Order: sequence, then structure tokens, then C-alpha cells
Amino acid sequence: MSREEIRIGVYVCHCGLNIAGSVDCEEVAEFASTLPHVVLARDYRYTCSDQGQELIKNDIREYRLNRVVVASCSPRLHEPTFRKACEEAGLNKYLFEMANIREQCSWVHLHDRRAATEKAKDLVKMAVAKAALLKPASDIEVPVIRKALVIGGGVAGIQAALDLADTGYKVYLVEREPSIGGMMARLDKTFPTMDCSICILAPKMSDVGRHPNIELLTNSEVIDVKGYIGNFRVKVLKKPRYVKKDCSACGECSKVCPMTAPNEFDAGLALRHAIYTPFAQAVPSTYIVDMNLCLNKDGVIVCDRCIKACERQAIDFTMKPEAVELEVGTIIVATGADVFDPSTLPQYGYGKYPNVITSLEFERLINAGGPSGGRLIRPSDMKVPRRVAFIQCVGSRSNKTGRTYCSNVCCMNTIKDSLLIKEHWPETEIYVFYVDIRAYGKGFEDLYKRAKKEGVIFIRGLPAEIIEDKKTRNLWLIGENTLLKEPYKMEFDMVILSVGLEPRKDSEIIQRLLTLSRTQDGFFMEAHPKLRPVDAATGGIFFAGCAESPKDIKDSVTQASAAAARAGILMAKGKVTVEAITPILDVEKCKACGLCAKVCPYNAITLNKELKRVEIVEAACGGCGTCAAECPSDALTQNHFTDEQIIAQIDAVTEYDADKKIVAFCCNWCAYAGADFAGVSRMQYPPSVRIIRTMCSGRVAPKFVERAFARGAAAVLVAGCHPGDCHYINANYHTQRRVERLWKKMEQNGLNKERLQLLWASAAEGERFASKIYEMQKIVESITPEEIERAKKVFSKAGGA
Amino acid sequence: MMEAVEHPLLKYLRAAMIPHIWCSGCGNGIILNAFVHALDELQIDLNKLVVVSGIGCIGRAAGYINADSFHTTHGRPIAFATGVKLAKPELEVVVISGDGDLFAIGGNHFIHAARRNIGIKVICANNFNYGMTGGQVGPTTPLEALTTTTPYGNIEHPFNLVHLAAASGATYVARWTTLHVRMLTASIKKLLQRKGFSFIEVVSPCPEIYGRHNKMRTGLEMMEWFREASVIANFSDPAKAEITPEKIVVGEFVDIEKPTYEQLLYEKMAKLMKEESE
Amino acid sequence: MSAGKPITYREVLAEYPDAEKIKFCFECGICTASCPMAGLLKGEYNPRNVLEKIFLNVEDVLVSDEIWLCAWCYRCYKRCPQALKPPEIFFHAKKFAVETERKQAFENIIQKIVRASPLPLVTILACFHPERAGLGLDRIVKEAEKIRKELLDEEKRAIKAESIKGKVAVIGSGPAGLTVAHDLILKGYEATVFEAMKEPGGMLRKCLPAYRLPRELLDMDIQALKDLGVEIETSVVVGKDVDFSSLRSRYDAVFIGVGAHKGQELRIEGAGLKGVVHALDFLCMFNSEKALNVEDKRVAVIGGGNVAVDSAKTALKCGAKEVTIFYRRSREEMPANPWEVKEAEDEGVKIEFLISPKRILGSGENVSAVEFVRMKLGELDETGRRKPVPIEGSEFVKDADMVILAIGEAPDLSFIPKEIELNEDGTIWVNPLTMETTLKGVFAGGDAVTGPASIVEAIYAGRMAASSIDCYLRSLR
Amino acid sequence: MPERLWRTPLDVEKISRPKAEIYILKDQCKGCGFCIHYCPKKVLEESDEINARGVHPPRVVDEKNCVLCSFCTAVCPDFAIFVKEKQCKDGC
Repeated sequence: MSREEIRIGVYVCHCGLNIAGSVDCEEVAEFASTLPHVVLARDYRYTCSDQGQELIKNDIREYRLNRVVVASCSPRLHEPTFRKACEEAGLNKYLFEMANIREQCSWVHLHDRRAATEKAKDLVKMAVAKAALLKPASDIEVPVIRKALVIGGGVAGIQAALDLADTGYKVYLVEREPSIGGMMARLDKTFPTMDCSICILAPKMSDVGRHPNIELLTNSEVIDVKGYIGNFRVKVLKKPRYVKKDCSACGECSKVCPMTAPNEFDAGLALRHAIYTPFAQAVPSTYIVDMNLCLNKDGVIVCDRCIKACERQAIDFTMKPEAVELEVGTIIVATGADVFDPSTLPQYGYGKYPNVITSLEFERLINAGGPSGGRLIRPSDMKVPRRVAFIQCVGSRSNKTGRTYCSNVCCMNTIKDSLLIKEHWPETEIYVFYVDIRAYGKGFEDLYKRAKKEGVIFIRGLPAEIIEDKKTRNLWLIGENTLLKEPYKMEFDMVILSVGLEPRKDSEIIQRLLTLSRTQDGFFMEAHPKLRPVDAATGGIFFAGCAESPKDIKDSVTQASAAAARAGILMAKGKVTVEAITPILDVEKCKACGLCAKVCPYNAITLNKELKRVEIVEAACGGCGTCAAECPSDALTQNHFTDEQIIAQIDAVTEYDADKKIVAFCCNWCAYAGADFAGVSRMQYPPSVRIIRTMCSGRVAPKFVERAFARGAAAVLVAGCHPGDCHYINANYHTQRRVERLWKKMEQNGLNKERLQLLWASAAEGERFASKIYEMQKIVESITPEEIERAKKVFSKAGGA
Repeated sequence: MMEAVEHPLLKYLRAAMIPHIWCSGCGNGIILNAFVHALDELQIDLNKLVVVSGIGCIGRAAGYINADSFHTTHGRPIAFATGVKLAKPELEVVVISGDGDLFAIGGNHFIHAARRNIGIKVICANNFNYGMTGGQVGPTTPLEALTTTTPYGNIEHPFNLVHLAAASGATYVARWTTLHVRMLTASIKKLLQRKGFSFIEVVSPCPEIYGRHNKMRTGLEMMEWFREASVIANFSDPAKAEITPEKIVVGEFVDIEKPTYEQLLYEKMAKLMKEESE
Repeated sequence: MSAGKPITYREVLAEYPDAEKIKFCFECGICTASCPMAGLLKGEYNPRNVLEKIFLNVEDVLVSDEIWLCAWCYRCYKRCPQALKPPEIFFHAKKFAVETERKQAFENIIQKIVRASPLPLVTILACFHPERAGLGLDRIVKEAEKIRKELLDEEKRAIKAESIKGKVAVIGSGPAGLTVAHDLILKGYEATVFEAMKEPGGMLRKCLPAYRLPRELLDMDIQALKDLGVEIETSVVVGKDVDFSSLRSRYDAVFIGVGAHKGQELRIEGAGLKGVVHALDFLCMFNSEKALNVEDKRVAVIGGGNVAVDSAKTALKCGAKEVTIFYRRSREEMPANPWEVKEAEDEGVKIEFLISPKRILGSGENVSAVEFVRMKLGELDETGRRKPVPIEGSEFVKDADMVILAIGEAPDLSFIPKEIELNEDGTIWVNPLTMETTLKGVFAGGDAVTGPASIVEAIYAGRMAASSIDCYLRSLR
Repeated sequence: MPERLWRTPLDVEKISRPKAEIYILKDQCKGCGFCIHYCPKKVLEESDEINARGVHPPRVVDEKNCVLCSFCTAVCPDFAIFVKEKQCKDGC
């Protein structure tokens, strides 16, 4: 192969006007044709179309191309498409390279055609330089364990578990609470059809409990996740129920238990005992002891009333937490959402005025199985209210509370609630105070109309404050009707705050365990908002329900089924291919120092002290390349991201006008994805930056940075995931260490260390990326030619240009 | 708060003997209490119950319980109980005695009764020393513990009673401390309902004699030690059921069924007599 | 300004850091509903609408009166779900309008303020601050005087036309009380104001530093009310010199507008040392020209409200060597007006955030230092702000010769009967529609109801109370 | 379910806790203190009075707090304390 003549074909994509709108594609193609080894360069309207792919295939055959470069969108989007096309034409897929001239060029420099075109040329030049050094490789196949883990037993988790189990896969369903059912179990009716919530959920819950393929782990939490797509090792902590499975749920224990506390399930509106079942339809129906409340702490039984009452001898206070280890191939995250706590909005008096309730408390009050037996009553005097107000957007769409998003469900939930009141007490006067009513789904508008027809009055304008009448406990709402431009002061018997949803307060734990990304709102981020809406960026992990964004029951179920299908595809195949991006060892150069083994996050490299050599387990390798960056004797490099390839890219950037450019090394999962996100969001930033993609920032060897400075680059950016969020467990800690060492070196040599910047940016932080480039542009502009020269001198000694 | 009402369990005790003579903070009272609680909950017929005890503080228990009882010579309660059980197998025979009595001078009786699976029940109050005679070192005194005869720390390895009982063939073996009184009562109930040789060790505070040498001057301090050090490990290996200052392994260790000595004896006798008569 | 091309909000708000946020106003109306000026001016002023117009048609707004009618009370900001700051947005618009010489109908603006406020000079100086946008204050005051004169004549004529319909007692001669008296006189009632201090004006006279409100202007405003027929009995303490129940029997209705004069106690060690003073007492001493003894002293001010900032500025003006404000939350949560804070900092007041006093140390009976502890912000509390939590082990000692406590004020209501129910924070509860207390015929408003707030809020409360007293008294007949 | 529970539950009146009568046989007490120390609701405390055996017997602080777990009865080595459920007659 090495003797073979290198013949590169370059395709510059217009992407309609997405690229051609701000990049002169013909000019770029023409420029490409002048580059070494390029035998063919074309521009094409939609390269990813069938015709575009056919064109590439034909050219490969006709022009004997042995390398292909496509300059179009992000490789995160279409690299697989083009790789497949190459393979179909008989070209090894690792001989394909992409230049990202859309997300990272045309879309972020919409208003500077000249600069965008120049940058596109550079990006193509970098890709061609790398392409010339590409080597064929074959993927590694890894078996997929045909078992799935579903985290969260709300309606989404239930649906996902049932779908997978019905397909024939073993499913572990882990739920933190004593029963599955989640938020839906607490609702009275569902919109827009007004079905009884628990009536439609309970059969599904018992299906889960009975299903031979589902192992239900309630009162349990995931505490550790290791491994990778197809081969996760998950540790689950099963907290003790103190009641054995023999429990017949007769309830005799609860009757004699002397301890009581507000029932979480009923939002604190009813009492439960220390030994209890959260609700009648709970699955599993086994009772549970709340150890915080029970008198029997530290294994000493003080009170044995329940033990004596239990005929089946099912109560066992000696139960201990138990860690179970599961091996699964796929994971579905269905952890749901929390409800906004309105007591942080003092003007609404929640927590102070008894007759101000939340929509969730309303659900329990109107529910026949709830604490008031379905009678909607004012907590202050237990009377049925005659005038009721709903306040919308409580804890949603607000900068101040940090919940800037629309919670999706509250408008329809209020409309449903208002109709429920009208159904039972038609004389009730109902006012809804809103800013926008969002009735976007199937059947929603009809329900909205029905509410209006029933006489529910919708007033645009939220109350600024609620004042309670000391005598009657009625509530005064003071606000402005913004349609009439008139202030209102209205008296109500009861006010229902339509509270929004928010990310689970402890989502970081799951985020950290599964190395996921979150959006600015705090919900989990999908791999692609349109094309992979239920996949996490991390392979083998999928989302269902409110964990990904607030959604109603129908959407949660839809997404759950989609997630189950996506996970099923993986498991049906039974194997996944892992990219050939593992390290290559040059045994001659290796001095068996063991540094690579120390930094490997996966323990895929071990030092065999007896044989004085390192051993690599490819299947365990995650592909971060940190080992290659660490190796002091250049004995290790990373397949497809070899030292030569990356250096060729650096050299291509710095060939001309290096002193005006920023060389950026971005990790594939966070920083590069964040830069893509900036592009998708059309955030504009200076065109001086050239991004080199590595799988992990841990791949960035000091010599790369030194090389860039030695060749006169104005500034260098190293960007990766936030510490703790590294896709490769902890590889980016090494990045930090290396950059700090470089800073020290720059300082010692009298160089401006601001020229080297380190950025932690998640895939959702496009804005952070863009503002960093702005910041660095100022540095670039302030750098003097002397400074550039000094750096050249310092680093050419070390790195050697 | 009320007064001058009779304690509901007094009917199981010899009223004239109460209050008992045990020290303040002594666990023997709790063992007695748990025992009569169990009698009450099972509604045991006191006419069918025989309590046997040996020498030592807890030896007085036989005298306090309102049933037919023997207060026997030192180390011999199991021997007496064996006699009673063989003569009248329909009686419930319970030995309540101390660690010194049962395992020092009476050690042989214990292991052989367990080996033979004689259907008697043994409750041993383990207070780690000879309390009644002034606090000398005994077969259960932990290593390094201070007693009147080991002022520089005990150098004898103690018996692990539950391991000894299990190894000797007891069909039910449990250990609790006097703090685990609910479990103790439940265990005694089990013990009373079983057929074969059953044994419960009760780790019991002796603040006046043992405690005062070992920096635990009150019963409460000893009970707090039990609370902090106890680990419940039901059906774990009795060989590993250690008692150290840091850890007291408690729980049920053995629960099996096998034919009792008296059962086999009477069957054999019946068979022989039948053969003889034939 | 390039001709032809319409200007945008971006240019107008070029110096306002959060200009882009104004796009995220969803028109919920909370700002307008909270705004006392919107209440006083009824349909003539609507901050929500002004914001929207700045975004959609800024040219219209720049030449309109509306941006000039904001009284900087920040009530809108405190409640705005988007955390927009209309007062500052309007300020930039005002400045832009003045700088680009867009025509302003000042007579119009001042006419509106004068009609809205019975204390026009006070409010212009202490609330509206047109001078901050670059206008000459003298001209404004002169204009206001002229307009008020015309208005007064008009009002006097109106009063004579009607006969006396009833008598109302007003307790407290602050902005709320004076407004009630003024409005009721116009409606044909007799109103007598009882003031505990020697001179009328309440908090305006007691605590507003003279450099912010020259006393002759305050006197002019009060004199104008007296001219109208408002009777003010000074040095009468209700509950001591005159009984509350006797007021109720002698008058047809009673209005309580006693303000919030009682400084909150700091319950820490050393709070009783010499040199520890309450901010209101401090300001009061300054305003009555008593010796403050702050020369060359190191002054620590504890608190983060307007009173804290006023005290700090006053201490600095009176020659203190070093004045530092210690506030237990961060700048974002500070209740003082941001521009007042900025002014204070420009004048040399230091502000330290996230610090709370732990004890006050003394040498002998005098203050010598304060031991502070650093705080961090935790979860949101029931006031909607993040709760400060002490960082253990972060204690430090700072020398100080004087400690001014400005940690909030509450009304002194020892004289009222227990039938009048109070809120949890010790203020009077009133029906928000009628301003009536839980005792029939007794009304209340101002700081005594809301806790420390702005002058305009008190005036608005007075106006609402006056109209509802009118309704009440008419309903009796 | 992490919502803040702040209300008085609506059925707080309906769910009645058993009411206890605590009997202390003062002169039988040897003052070991087990009942006081291990009472989960801290219903008992050491009294000032000295009984026939020269120790301070326990005294009931608040009978209403007693939940009738009867641990004091079980742990008392001296049969000096016991608890009975109050039999509710009229006006109880």
C-alpha cells in the first residue's frame, strides 16, 4: 500500500444554499484540485443524496481513487453515509475523510463570504493532508449482551421495559421509589381523552410485575456503571424494604403501626404509617418500612407491633442494603422530571396560604382514591370552592427561576382540570390566568374549546401577587389583563398554581455514571434533535420520557417505544462494531516505562513487568488516545488519529498566515459537538479558528501544541468535556495536566501564556464555544510579530518544525 | 402515670420472691423478662414446664419462675434436666444458667447433651466472667479483658459458645444481647416450640463485676456497647461469630430438625419390648 | 443618526448590558400590575406596553412621556419572571432621547407627576430623577412649582363648591398619610393628621438625607397641602397623648400610616456596645443636625437595603475614614436600588458581599471590631432569594469604631387594638381592594402595611385608601 | 418524590394513634435507666424523688407522646414498668 500512488478525490458540497450561501464552493473545489495527490475535485449540490453518492462511487472506479475527501457537514452527521458509499465502491472506509465546512464554517460566518471561503479552503487542505496519510483498517466487532436495563419506572420506563420484554429480551427495571408508576400514577385523569390515569396505567404496572422477562428492582438505585455499548456492567443498590416477598398486602401491619407521616404520594395531604404501601395499585404490592420514621433503628427492634400483626411473618428488620451487579447490553434512561416548588415565588404565597395549591395537589384532591375522596376542597375549611383560579407558567418560561423552557404539559393539564371541576360542580366559576395557551397536540384544541364552551374564562396576564384575606382565607389576585390593558383585582376561594416540570435535582448522578450531556435547561441531551432523538451521544444508551424534556403521557410512551426499538435493534444484531481507533504499539521504540498503562481509563493497557513490555486489550479500549499522547518515546500512536496525520493537519493550517489563526483541538463528544451546536444555532464567531477533531482532548499531545506554535500559529485552543463529564471516564484530567505544564513552559520562556487556552464546553454549550473564540480573537489581534517569532524559536527547539 | 397496679406478667413469677436480688443494670432480669414474655405469648401451661438452673447469679431464675424448678449443683443442670426429660418426655424442660456453670465445670454435659440431641432447651446468660464469686476469669472472658484474676489482661482464648453448640450438634442455635430483647423473646418462643436440643446464648451486661474492670461502669454503658458493636448475621457461619470489643455477631445460626434422643430411646425400647414379648 | 434608517432598540440600549433580554418579555403584565405609578396614573402609564414599544417602535417611545414616569421603585424587577429591569431600560431610553435632542413635552410630564402626587417636589427629587438623564433640575423644579400653583387654585375652587361630609383622622404625616388627607379634602371631607414628631413629613424628614431632599422643598410641598386645608397636629403621639379608641369615636374613619420606624434588633453578642447604632437613628441624628461622631472613624454598615446605602453615604459625607457595607447575600439579591449602590461605590463606599456579622467585639464598652463569617448561597428560600449559609471556619475579624445596623425596619404598632390583625412580619394586614384593616372603619397603608418600600408606593396606597374611605363613608349615609 | 410536604394532612384527625397509660412500680425500680434511654419517643425521664431502694425511678414526661411500643416493659430487668392501651370511655 505504501508504495501505491495516492489518488485523492475531493467533493465540495453546496448543501443547497446552506454552504453555498456563504462559501464559494466552485472556488474551493478549484483550490482543492491544486493540492498534492488530488486527482479530482468537484463541487456538488447535495453530495449526500443518492446521486451524489453514486457520483463518488463511479469516480472511485473510474479514476482509481484510493482516498476520498468530502467537504460538507459535520462528520458527526454524515461520516457513516459516505463511509458506506466508499465501501460499496470497494474502498476501505477508513480511507475516507471529511471537512466540516457547514456547521463549523458557512453557518458560523454567514456574513463574511470571503473569510468563509478562505476558511473552507483551509479545512479542505487539512482534510486532504490527513487523507494522504490514512491507512485502511477494519472495525473491531464486540458482542452485545442481550439484556437491557431501564432506569426509572414511570410510564416511560414501564412502556420501554414491556416493549423490550415482549420482544424477548431480559429487562431489568430499576426504580428508586417503593413502587413503579411514577408521576402518572398520581394523576386523576389524562388529557385530552379524560381517561382515568391509574385505570389505564395499573394493568401495565401489573404486566411489568408479572412479566417473566422483567426483573423489577424497586427501592433501588444505580450506583455504578462500567463498560461500553453492548457490554455494560451496572451496579444497583437494592435498599431493604424490611418486608419479604411473602407479604400478602393485607395491611394489618399498617393498622397497628404507631408512627405516621405525610404521604408523599398524596403530596402530603394524607397520612401514612411507617410501614405502608404508597398507593392501592402499587407494584410490587409488598409493603415497605420507612426507616426514617420507624422506631426500630440500628437493628434494634424497639417496637414489634407490626411483626406480631403479620400472619405470614414477612417482616424482617435485619434486611440490609445489597449491591447487585447486572450485565446489560443497552440502557434506557427514563428517570423522569421533578415538579417546580412554587414556595420560591413568595408573591404567590405557596406554603403560607393554605388555599393556594399546586396542580399536583389538585390531582390528589380531585382523585376519588385521594385524601378527600374526590371532593375538591379548600384545605383551610374543607369547603368546596365556588370561585377557582388557575395560574399558568409557574416556574416555566422564566429567566428568574432558571427554568426558561415551556413545560409542555401545564396548559392542557389546567384545561383538563378546569373541565373536571365543571363536571363535578358545574356552577363553579373558573378563571385561567395565562400568557400563552399551548394546545398543540391531537385533540388538544377541541378540549380547549370545550373548556371555553363550558364557561371557563381565560384571562391573559399573570397575577403579580396573591394576597390572602385574613378573615375568609380567600385569595385576592392582582394583575393586569394585558389584552384589555386593564388592571384586575379578583377574589377567589382557591388558587391552583400550574407548576412546571424541572430536571431531576440529582440528574448529575446519572449524567456522571453514564457520561451523558445535558442541555442548558438541565434535561438530558439527545445525539441529534431530529435524526436520533432518543439516542444518547454515548453508544447503547437511550432516553424515554421527561428525562429528556418535559412531555405528556402520550409523548413519553411514544418515546419509550422508540427507545425500546432502538435498543432492540442493537440487541437483535447481537454485535456492534467498534471503530478501529485503538492504539498501535511500536515494540522497537517502547521502553516499557508503563506511563500509558497509568493513564488508560479502561485498564486496557497493562505493563508486563517480567517480559518488560506493555500489552493492549483492544476490546477493552475506549479509543481516547490518551496513551498515545502520554508516551514519551513515540512508541504508541492512535489508529486513524496518528501523530503524522494530526501533524499534517497542523502543518496545513499553519502553511500561510499562521499568525492570524487559532489552531483548535476539539474532542469529538463535547467541544467538537458544541462547535457543531453553535453552527446549528447559527451563532456567529470570528473565522480565524481551524478545528482539528480528536476523539478526546486527552489525545492532544504537548508536541501538537508545540508544533503549532513552532510554525507560528497565533493561538492554540484545547477543548474538551467538563471535568467529570469526560466521555472517556477521566482522560481529560490528563489534558488539564498537560496544558498546565505547557503554560509553565511558556511562562518560563517569557511567552504570553494566554495564547494557549483550555476550554471545557459540553455539546450543548455552543454559546460558550463561540464566546471563547471571540475572546481568543482579541488575543490573536494583540499578538506582536516578535512574540510569534519568540514562540517559534522556543518551540522549534522542542517540537521541531 | 398510674401506680399500684399489678404487673401483667407477675402471674408467671413467684410474687413473694420479687423484686429479685440482681444488681441494677444486670441483664439477668431482662432474660427472665424475655422468658416470661415468651411464656405469656405462647400461653405455656406452667404445669408442663420445668426450669432447671445451676450455680451462679442467673441460677436464681429457677426460683423466680412460678413453675416446678430445680436449683441444682454446680455445673450439673443439664444432667438433671436430662434425667427429667427422659423420665417425663412430655414435660418442657428448660435450663437457664450461666456461662461459667454450663461451659466450665458443666462443659462436658453440654456438648454431650447436644451430641445426643436430648430434647432440652438451654438458655445461657453470658456475662463474660464468674460474677457471683467476685469476677474471676471464666471460659468466655474475652482476650485481654480485665478480671479480678487477670489484672494484667486475660491470655486465655475464650469459647465461642454458638460455634461450640453448633459443632456439638444442637438443632437450634442463636445468640442475642439483652438489648435485642424482641429478637430474644422471638427466639425463646421458637426454642420452646422445638423438639430437639436447642441453645440460646444471651450476651448480658454485668456492670458491677465485669463492667467495672473494663471501663463500663453501668448497665447502660454495656448496653450501648452492645448497640454499637452488634451485627446481625442470621445463618452465617457460627465459626465466624466473634465477640470482640468492636464486634458482637448476633443472630440465629442453626435451625435444623433431627430425631431426639428420648424419641429414639422410647422407640428403641418399644421395639425391644415388642421383640421380647414376641 | 443616519437619516431614513429607523433606529432600533439596540442603538438606544447600547450601554445596557441585557438589552437583548427585552425580546423575552412575554407580556404577562406582572410589571404593570406591580407598578404604583401605573396605579396612580391609571391608563396613562403602562410599563409593559412601554417595554414592548421600545422593542417594536422605539422612535415613538423616545418622544413620549411614558419613559419619564418611572419612579425607580424596582417593584417590577423584583417580580418580573424574566428578571428584566424596566427602570434601567427606561433610563437608557431617557438618556438617549436627551442626548439626541428628541423633543420632550416636559410640561406634560410634570403635569402628570404633579397630578399624580400630592408631594410633587419630593417625588421628583427622591423618585423620578429626571436629572439623571441629563436634564437641569432647577428648570424641572420651577416648572413643577408653576404647574402645582395652577393646580392648587383649581383644586381650591373645587373644594369650596362642596360641603363637609365627614371627619377622618390620619395617623402619621408621611407620604401615605399626607396623600390620604389631601385626597379626602378634595372629596369634601375634613382630615386631621396626627404626627408624633415635631414637624410633619415622617420618614421623608426623619431619614431621607438632606442632600437627597433639601428640606425647603419638602416644606414647600407640605405648605401647599396646608394651604389646601389639611390640618396637621404635630407632637401628638397616638396611644400616649391621644387614645386610639377616642380617635375612632371622634372621627368617622381612621387611617393608619405610621410607616416602619422600628429598627430590627441584631441578636448577636456585643449588639449593646457603644458605637452600635440603628441606621434610622443615625440618619435621624444627621437630619436633625446632631453630632454623629464619625470623623476619622471606620464604619461598618450591616445590611443591603436603601437605608444601608443611605447611611453609608451619609457616614462618608460626614467625614468617616472608611465606610464598608457588609451584606450577607450577593449583589444580585441586594434590595437597594442598583444605581444608588453604584453611586455609593463611586463615592468611595466599599461593599462586601456574602458576609454576615457573628459578634461585635469591644474594648471596654466601645466597639472595636466585628467578627464576620463568610456566607455562601444555598437553595432558594421562601422570599424567593437564595438563602445565605455560613461557611464554617471562614470567620475573620475586622476593626471598626462604629457599627450601623440597617437590617430592616418594622412598624411600631403598640397603640393599635388587637382586633387589627397583623401579618407575620409585624406589618398591618389590609384588604388589598379597600385598604381596610380587619377593624371596620380603620384603614392603613404605606410602609406600615408593606414594610419598607418607596415613596411612590406609599402615595399610591394613600390614594387607594382615600377613595375607599370615601366609598365607606358614603355607604354609611 | 422530592416535593416539600408542608401541609397538615387532611386526615390528621381521623387517624387516631393509640393512647397509652404508663404504669411505673416505683419501688421496684433499681434505676438502671434502660427504659429512659431506649424509649424511642423520649417519654420518660429520671425523676428527682428517691424510692425505697434509694434510686431515682423514671417519671413520665408526656404520656401523649407514647406510641405503645412497650419496649420499656420488655427491657426492664425488674418488672417495674408496663404500658397499657387506654380504654376509651366517654369523654376520652
